[in-house]
Amino acid sequence: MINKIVQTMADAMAGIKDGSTVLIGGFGAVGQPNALIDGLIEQGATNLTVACNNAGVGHVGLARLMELGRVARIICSFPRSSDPVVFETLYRAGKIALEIVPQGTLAERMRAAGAGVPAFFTATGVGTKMAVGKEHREIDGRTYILEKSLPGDVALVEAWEADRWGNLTFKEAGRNFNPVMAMAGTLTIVQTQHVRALGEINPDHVVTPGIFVDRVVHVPYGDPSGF
Amino acid sequence: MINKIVQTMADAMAGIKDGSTVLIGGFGAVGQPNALIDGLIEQGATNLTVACNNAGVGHVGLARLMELGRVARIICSFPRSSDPVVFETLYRAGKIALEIVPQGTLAERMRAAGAGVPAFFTATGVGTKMAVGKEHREIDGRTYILEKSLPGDVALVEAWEADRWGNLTFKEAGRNFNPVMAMAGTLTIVQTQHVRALGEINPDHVVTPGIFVDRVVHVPYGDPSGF
Amino acid sequence: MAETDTAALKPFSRPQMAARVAQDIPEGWYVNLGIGIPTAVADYVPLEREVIFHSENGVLGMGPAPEKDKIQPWLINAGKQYVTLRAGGSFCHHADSFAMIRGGHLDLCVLGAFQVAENGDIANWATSENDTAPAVGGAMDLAAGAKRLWVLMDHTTKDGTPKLVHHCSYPLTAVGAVKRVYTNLAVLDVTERGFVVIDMAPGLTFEALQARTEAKLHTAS
Amino acid sequence: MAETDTAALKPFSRPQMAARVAQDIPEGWYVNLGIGIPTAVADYVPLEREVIFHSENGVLGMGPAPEKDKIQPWLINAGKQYVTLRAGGSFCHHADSFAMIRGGHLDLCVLGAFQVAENGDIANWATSENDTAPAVGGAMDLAAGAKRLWVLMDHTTKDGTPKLVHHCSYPLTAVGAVKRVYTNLAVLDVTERGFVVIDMAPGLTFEALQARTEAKLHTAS
Repeated sequence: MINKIVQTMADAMAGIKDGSTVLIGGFGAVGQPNALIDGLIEQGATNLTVACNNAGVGHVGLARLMELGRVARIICSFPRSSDPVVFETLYRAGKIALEIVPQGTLAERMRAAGAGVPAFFTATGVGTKMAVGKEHREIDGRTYILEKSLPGDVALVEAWEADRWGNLTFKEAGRNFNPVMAMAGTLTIVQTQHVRALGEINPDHVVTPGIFVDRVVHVPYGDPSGF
Repeated sequence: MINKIVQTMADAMAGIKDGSTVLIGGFGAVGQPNALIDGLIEQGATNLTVACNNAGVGHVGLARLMELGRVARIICSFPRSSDPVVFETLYRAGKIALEIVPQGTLAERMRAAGAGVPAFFTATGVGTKMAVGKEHREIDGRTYILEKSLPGDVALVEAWEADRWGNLTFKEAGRNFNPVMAMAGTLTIVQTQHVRALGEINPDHVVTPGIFVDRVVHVPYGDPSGF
Repeated sequence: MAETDTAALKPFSRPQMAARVAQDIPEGWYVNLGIGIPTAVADYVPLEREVIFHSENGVLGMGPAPEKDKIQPWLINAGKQYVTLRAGGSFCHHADSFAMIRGGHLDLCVLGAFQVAENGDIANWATSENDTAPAVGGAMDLAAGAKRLWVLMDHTTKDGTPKLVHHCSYPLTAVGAVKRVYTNLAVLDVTERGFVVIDMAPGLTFEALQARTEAKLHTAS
Repeated sequence: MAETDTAALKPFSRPQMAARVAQDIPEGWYVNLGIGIPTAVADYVPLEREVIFHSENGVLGMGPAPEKDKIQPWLINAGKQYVTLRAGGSFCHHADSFAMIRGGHLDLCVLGAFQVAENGDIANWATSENDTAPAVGGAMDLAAGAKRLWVLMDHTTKDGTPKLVHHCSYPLTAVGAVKRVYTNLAVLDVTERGFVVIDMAPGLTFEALQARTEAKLHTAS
């Protein structure tokens, strides 16, 4: 019997190596896998590259992971937040590397990684500093730049529902980067609000099929709060 | 009030021009927009390029459109079918051009068109005749070829449910190419089994949002039969 | 800068600016409103004129902000404000949401900006090449991807420096993308000739507007 | 071709070949079975050993063929046969379905073939460069994209021509992709050395197998 549901956070985090690229879902506090981030803090892997939309708030979660010196590099579209003190301090001190990526390019680079596309052309960023050093090409009269895929060694994802095969649904705007990162991660770890029996999720309504999911841990924390 | 639902097939087909590229959904008989294909036959546009998975069965639908001399070129992955007589006769007589595309490359080229990606690298077809004349590139130790997007002037799509904003769901394996073509078509025309009131389709269950849909016509024909 | 006519000048207020943009959006358009002033545009589109608002984080068909006791904690926009979803709205993931943007499916995007150049270049994400950690978000995708880009901003900075310029001095968001600019002083189309004035605040003369604008202005005729 | 040992030779039957492949698929694998003989492999994987079968047309988690009175007319596989969906199965669109294939998410694909070369090249979609309208379907995506490609085919053509060759003479489906071949005479791994025999049909000697094979065969030791 396939059972991707693990009982402890330690089991969920087992095997994450130093130097890993970790994709972290969520947009603001919505759909953000906070329990998994805390699990990663506990697990101990360091020298990480983190890809996510923001660069952490306050001194908890991703900000805490950075504050502990465990993140060597962050790839994100919007390093500012309501309280970006940890990131900004580290960044100004030269203790963390930053790669700014337009939000759509970030999503598409991860989708490409999940779909076997190693590189693609896009119009986003043409003529801007994002295009510096990138291959340019005119196609059918418009100029594009080449962007590479962004695969993750690990993806941390929050879902609304999950079953033991790893099928997932998401709640409203909690979907955001989560399904894309699930595709792009070699080891995709999910925290879910609800565990469903196999077959209980309508096959037409599955958003992330279990093929993209490796481990599921049940974290029924309720509603997100604060950004 | 936005109302994409049109009352007649003539309204659904209005404005399709000679020389158009037409994307036609379906896989076998499942999810195939037969009524729209008949509407296109009636509408009269000619010198068409058609992209779909197969090249028609018997003497109806797409095969009929070809038999009438209206299709100059077909882009597909599997020109064979249970009864491909029309295509094969035209093809041997040099009266129709054929571009064979691996099925996944076909899907990805249309998804790329819908997503603003004019070209992308893929491993599919490397070392085969599909790669002849295409740009090759080694990326991270593997060789890939460059494929261009495949946009449609028109997409013909079959849905299970639709509302007046053009939101769509699909039934089981009837989904197939339909959502991808809906994204890739400049003018996306949908035949739907069921018309739903706005808001009746759960927003978490919408598969193709109305932004990709221009016209909807109600064709409650029941279940597909025959391949 | 010429200040001779300021006694009579009545700049458009923020609500007037937002309302003016709203008035120009026809029913049926798919529209993304940038963070900041542009977000207010939605308040001036009556619900019965169905305009479908998109947010980068996978929300299509946003409605007005919820009353405080009706907040849905899983329903926010790209500005991380609570929003509502209209009947007919839907959710999708980030790659699909940006496929809408980058694939040219949005009829309109309205952004704020630091500078707009007469060729349509826009600078709206960083005010210095040396900004240590500028935040671009979805601005570059929106500016390059939407069918139309309109900018909603003050005509000058607070100290009077023009924001409609010959060439942007700030880092660009996109090149040649802006089609129209709504400021507190005027509405201008970006054309092959450059900025064409199509409306001005009450009490403002063309010459006075030009005095507040670095780029050369043109009349519509 | 050496026929000295044919009296004792008992080639594997089709069901035996399919069962042998099935036996080698562990629980939890995501598997695509090609049209034709490979499709039968699913019949030999017991339902309680959960193997998740994928079909190109957006079906993940296929179960056995339905009884005639329980056909679901919207539920077919890539071979356009009616199938069932297991609890835990799901549907997706073609681009997502091929993302599973091309993104390396399938543990295994089993295809039929015309020829397999000792370097793992596979030819399975056209028997001539002059084939007027060859049908490739998803074969190239599957061969290039799955983590493992196994081939299930007869060892020779009906007239005895070897199908395990030095170099494929037919148009290629993919280069260096095949990891294992199951034939009616043997099971062979494709290694850096070439074909390594890991099992043979009863009554067959290594020499007799080599006589039916163009490529050089190796023993496992």
